[in-house]
Amino acid sequence: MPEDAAPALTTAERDELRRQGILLTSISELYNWGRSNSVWPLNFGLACCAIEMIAASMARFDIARFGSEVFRPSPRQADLLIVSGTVTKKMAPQVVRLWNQMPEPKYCIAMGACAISGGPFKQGYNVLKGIDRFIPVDIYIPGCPPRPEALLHGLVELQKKIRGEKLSGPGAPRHLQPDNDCTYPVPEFGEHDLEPPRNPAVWQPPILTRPDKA
Amino acid sequence: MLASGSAAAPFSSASVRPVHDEFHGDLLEVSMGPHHPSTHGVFRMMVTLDGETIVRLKPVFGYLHRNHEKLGENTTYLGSMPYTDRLDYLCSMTNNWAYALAVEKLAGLVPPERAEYIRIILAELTRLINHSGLIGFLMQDTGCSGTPLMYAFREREKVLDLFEALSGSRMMCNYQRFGGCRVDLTPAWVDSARRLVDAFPRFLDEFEALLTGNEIFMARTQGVGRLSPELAVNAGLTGPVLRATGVGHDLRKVDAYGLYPRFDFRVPIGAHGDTYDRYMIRVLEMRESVQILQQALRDLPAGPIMDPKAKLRGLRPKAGEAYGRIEGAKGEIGFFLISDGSPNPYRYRIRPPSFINLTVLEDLCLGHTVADAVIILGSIDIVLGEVDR
Amino acid sequence: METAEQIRDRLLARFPGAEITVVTNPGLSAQHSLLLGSPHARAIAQFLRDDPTLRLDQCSNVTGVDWPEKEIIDTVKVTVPDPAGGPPKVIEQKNKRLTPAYLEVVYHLYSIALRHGPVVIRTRTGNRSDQVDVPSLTPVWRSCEFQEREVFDLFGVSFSGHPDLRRILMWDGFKDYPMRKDYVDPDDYEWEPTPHDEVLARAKVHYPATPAAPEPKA
Amino acid sequence: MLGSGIIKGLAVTAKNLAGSFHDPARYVTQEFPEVQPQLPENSRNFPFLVADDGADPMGTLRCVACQICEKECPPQCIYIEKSKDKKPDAAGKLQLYPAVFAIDTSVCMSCQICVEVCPFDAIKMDQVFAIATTDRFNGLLLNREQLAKSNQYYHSIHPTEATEVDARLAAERKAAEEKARAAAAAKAAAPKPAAPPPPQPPA
Repeated sequence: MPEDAAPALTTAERDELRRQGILLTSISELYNWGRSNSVWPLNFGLACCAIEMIAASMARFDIARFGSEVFRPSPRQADLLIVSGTVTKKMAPQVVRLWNQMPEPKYCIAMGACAISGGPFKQGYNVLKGIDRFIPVDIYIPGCPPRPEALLHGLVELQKKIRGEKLSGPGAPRHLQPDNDCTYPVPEFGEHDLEPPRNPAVWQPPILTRPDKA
Repeated sequence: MLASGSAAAPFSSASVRPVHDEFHGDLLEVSMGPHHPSTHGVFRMMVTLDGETIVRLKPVFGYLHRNHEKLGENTTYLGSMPYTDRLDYLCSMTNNWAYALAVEKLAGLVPPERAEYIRIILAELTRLINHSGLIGFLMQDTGCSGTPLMYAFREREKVLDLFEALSGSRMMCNYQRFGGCRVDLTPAWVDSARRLVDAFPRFLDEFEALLTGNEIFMARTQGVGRLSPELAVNAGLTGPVLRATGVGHDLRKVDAYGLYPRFDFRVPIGAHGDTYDRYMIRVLEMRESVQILQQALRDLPAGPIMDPKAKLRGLRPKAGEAYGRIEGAKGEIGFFLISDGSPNPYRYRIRPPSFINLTVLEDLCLGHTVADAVIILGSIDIVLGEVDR
Repeated sequence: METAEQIRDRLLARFPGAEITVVTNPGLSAQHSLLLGSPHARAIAQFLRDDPTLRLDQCSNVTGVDWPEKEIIDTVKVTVPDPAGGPPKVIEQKNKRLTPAYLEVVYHLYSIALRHGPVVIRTRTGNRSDQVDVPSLTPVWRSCEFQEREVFDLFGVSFSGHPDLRRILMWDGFKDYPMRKDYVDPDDYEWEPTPHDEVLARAKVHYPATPAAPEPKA
Repeated sequence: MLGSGIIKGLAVTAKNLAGSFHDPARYVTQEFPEVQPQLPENSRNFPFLVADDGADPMGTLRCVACQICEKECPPQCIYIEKSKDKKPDAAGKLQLYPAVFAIDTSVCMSCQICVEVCPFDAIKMDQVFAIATTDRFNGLLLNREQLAKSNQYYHSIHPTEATEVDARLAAERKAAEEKARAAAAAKAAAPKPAAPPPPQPPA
């Protein structure tokens, strides 16, 4: 079926058809449906948020309901990097390396304040001010730490994002772009800071529009 | 080859065998971590192996060095309290208490009786979830994937519900204040805590039926990672790791801080100092904690929960210094504060039990295999937030 | 347990010629400490560990403290004779002086065997730049091993006699000593949504020159 | 007997497996997105600003831009700019208001110290947690308009606490009115009109 035939129907109509026993889908929808329901995270905990991540995979919150209970110890088998906790400067090169080792398509969730921006520890000399300075982040989950439910909500948001991806054209995700090489430069330890302190291809400081405080 | 330091310090060298230079070609250096599923976070061990036997092990720290001490010197006394939650993030209540105790020593505040009872209740609940969670993780390390950890987290969620109902947050409670506690217990909370505590021995029985007599578990842990009491004391070990070697040192008895002298409980001590003893000590300690909790919930007095002298903002203790310590779930957690009379501490130092307990990791692991090193590390009970701060 | 003064007297009798001073703690906790001179520090530590009445077998906590130079203004009342021959005047004279700069290492000792403590001992470096050696107490208490490495890493105190003195928390090529009071953070706050104080000052450097933004009118 | 320990352990797991079908104590899974969790009253996540009137939240913020929370916030995630003019508050007294009030939720550590130090009961803790977003800078920096929520909302999430706060505020307001009346009486008695005192946060 051509790819854009299915979107001509509304969701309600499609639900009605499904109820009547007619499964109407497009290749991309089927493909994305399959991918979004088997997102395997990397078994990778950094700090406090990792405990909530473990809690989310335990009986009470049961991340298996979303198809993501298979925490892979090896980055080669993982689809999702949950950066769960503070990324220190000493740890940042390793995180980027793990990200580079993951095969495309891959996604990154920044879980918790520290992973997003350095959070409460952002004033520290050894704390990276957000993992998005080195690798692209798909979903940001604020909270310190986010409740397991918040992580599940983030995962649902990621699934929504995956389902919305196109298979071709300029809007296609990173891994389907022809000139994509999925490696990101790994920062080196410098004498005072990481070299370079950010990856300009991934992160640019936005322009502050607020007037300065007197 | 064995860079194990000076001659004067006692080393448990029984299981160490000398490695001569001509063997160098046979040795293999392996870097375990910082991303390794069994290192309990971002811990890294540089392991030198002869075949599968460890001949050298150097821990590498700092992958979670979040500059707690620098931040503590740049923020007010009150502002450091939520940061202490994030030290040992499984035991925020005991961290809070240790910090509050140090500041109370510095500023001369005395918490009222009810507040002391509340602190004991929360600290013992923390011990329950820490020890049960630790045993779950230890089993994960032995290869018993999932089940015990899942049972432990099932109980942990019940305690976290109590913490959330009281303090508002599951893990990062930020509950203790200098001179007391933030909010009072409601009768409904006390009732649900009592129900939980009364049901907890049943869970412990089940947990023990699952694990204690398990032959595989015994084979994996008995005699593994033996530690002598002399080395344990000299290396500054505290908590269950020290008590497993047969040294009956528990700050709840020794320092008698808070109102612990009023409570009737025993301090379990081990005989062999091996991994199995470290497991058993924790099970027994949980049973004693249940005893303390039952007494505390029974005798909880009425009254205020804050020292009337205490104020929330603008604490400026007199110049001086103080070291306050309590028996946390992992060992002696202490805070050393130097005040120069300003709103921020001049020096804010955390004495992290799991960091110092790692001093002997190499001695414990020498002569064992990599698979054993994983269990030994698990039985020491580290949390990286506290190791690296 | 003996007081700090009693311990000092006993130590002076045992180690004649050692520099031992009692540092009084003015705070409410009244945990006074003993300042040990470097030459005898390790021998004294060994004595404290093995002495049967003290038996300080556990060195619980080791930490560094940075004391940079500080200007202190002492106000002294001086009686000045009047040159005109009148009655002498009492004037307030302000004497500026600099406190010496040094790094300090503080050890908290406890006895597990005798259940007492703490005995606090301190050692000091000569200054903060080139004389940063103090004797390591790791040969006496194994628990100092990692903690002294941490003090070395974060404060730059060099422990002579330490078996494995390397950086422990920061990476090996790191050049600064971040826990010192005069440490300057690396400039990595390029953009903060809610900047304050020094963060704001540092962030401003990175703001693009915005001629388009209208000047706030007074 | 060798192996009896293992069999005993397996019996425990079997008991739990069977129990999970009928025993609610053993079947603990919460079906989160379908069933929202019942959060306890004290539960907290991020701060919000209390507005007395939900219909006009910007006009009735309790916040008077005293900036205490900005100073005390440990991770420094609050940004406040005082207004240039004054607006009457609920008691009719002229007060400053925050022209800009921003909280960076990507930094906030949910410690609720801002709530504790606020002398005006103007900032409280919200319970919303499902705020994952794909946009860091626009999605997580909450401004005044996003932060303001009505007092009714506050009552709906923290009923006990909100009732106490309302009672306390009413008492304070009454005391202030009585004081003002007394002052007015004194002023009427005194010949010289005194300048109105500047608004001070109550100690």
